[in-house]
Amino acid sequence: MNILLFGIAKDIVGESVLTIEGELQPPKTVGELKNYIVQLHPKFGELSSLAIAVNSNYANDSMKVNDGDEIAIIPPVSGG
Amino acid sequence: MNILLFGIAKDIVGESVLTIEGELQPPKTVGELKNYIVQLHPKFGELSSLAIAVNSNYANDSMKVNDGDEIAIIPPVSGG
Amino acid sequence: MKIDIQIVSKIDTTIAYEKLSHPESGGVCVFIGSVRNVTQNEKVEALDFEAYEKMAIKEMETIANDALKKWKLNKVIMHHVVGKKQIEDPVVMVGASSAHRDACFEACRYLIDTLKERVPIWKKEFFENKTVWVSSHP
Amino acid sequence: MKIDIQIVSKIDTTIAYEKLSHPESGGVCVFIGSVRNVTQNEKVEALDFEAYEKMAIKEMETIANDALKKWKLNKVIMHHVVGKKQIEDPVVMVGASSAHRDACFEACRYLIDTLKERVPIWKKEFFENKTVWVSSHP
Repeated sequence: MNILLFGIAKDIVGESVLTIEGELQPPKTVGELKNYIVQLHPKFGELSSLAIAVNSNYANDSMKVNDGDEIAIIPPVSGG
Repeated sequence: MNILLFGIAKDIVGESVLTIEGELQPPKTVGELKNYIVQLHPKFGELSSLAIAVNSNYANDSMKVNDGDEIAIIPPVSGG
Repeated sequence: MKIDIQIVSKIDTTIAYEKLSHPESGGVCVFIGSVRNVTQNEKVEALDFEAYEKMAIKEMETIANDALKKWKLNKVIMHHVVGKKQIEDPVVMVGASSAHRDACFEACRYLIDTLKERVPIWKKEFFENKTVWVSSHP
Repeated sequence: MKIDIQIVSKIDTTIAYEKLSHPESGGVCVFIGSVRNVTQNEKVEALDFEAYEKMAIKEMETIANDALKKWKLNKVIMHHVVGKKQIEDPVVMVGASSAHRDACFEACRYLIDTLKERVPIWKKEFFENKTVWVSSHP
């Protein structure tokens, strides 16, 4: 599972893509994915907000994530 | 005394300047001038509003008008 | 100059940002009024604008200065046309720039609303079979 | 097309009226956001914008379509930059046109407010001795 990273998320991870592989229990929902990410990189827990996009739509925590989905971490937006 | 005319005021009078001369009692205030104008051209009484500018400022009815003043009839404005 | 006031025969909408941009401004709001093809269900063919220019400039200066007192603005523009205008032609352009967007939005709305109330400019509508001085009669 | 959405490396403010003008519109309202030289009393040297472009376009389309449902609009534009921008550079341009001015003012304000809330674009501020991703931390 590849996760696209933008803005401060890219700085926190140090890459522009975060790859999750070989896990015994890979995250199956957006909520599980958020927990996984915060455990891996605690600095995500310090952000004002943390959203996940699935197939370029904002996704709520109960949404399932599948291998073929385009997944992205959306740190607090600041356009305009 | 010459009075500048704009918009519908010009159409009502049929000129772009209204000249008042040779009156026994020429209007001495803006209020008197308005009465004079409406008596001369009753169509001014049918407008939504009738304002007078003295030296290119809106003038209230009690303001004196003098011979050297630049006086204009301001029918309802509709810019923009 | 903080304030740019003009009566023109043709409005140049392309210069709005250049006129309003400022190093201390994070926001610019511009309103452009234009000739639309219908009014109160009647087809409009053109508009003709006449101004008492000296007084119109003075009134616009008063409005712009009042806006500078009401809001923290870095730049204000008010441009109005005179002459005959066709459908889609711009006829008025007002705008303001400020550090934050609340001020420029509110000021821009104030500029156009107050211009329409006070500035001695008159608009004649051309319909197929008649012409009308707008707002003249109740 | 009623809606014009773009992510660009440079915003062309001169085309706003051309994009928004419409024969049934009497009013056009445009908001342009720009780089200002100070934020929270610190001198800003530049901004750098990054976008999740595919999703940003989709979100802007949703916002523009919501505006079309809320108000009677003839045209809507939403342009946003990516890349490094200097003081006074425009970074976002949104606008709407409508028969009467209430609708275009309200819609324009909605477009920029909602863009700032939802559209996945991130702004890094360059100060003399540090860089900051805006709004990241409480």
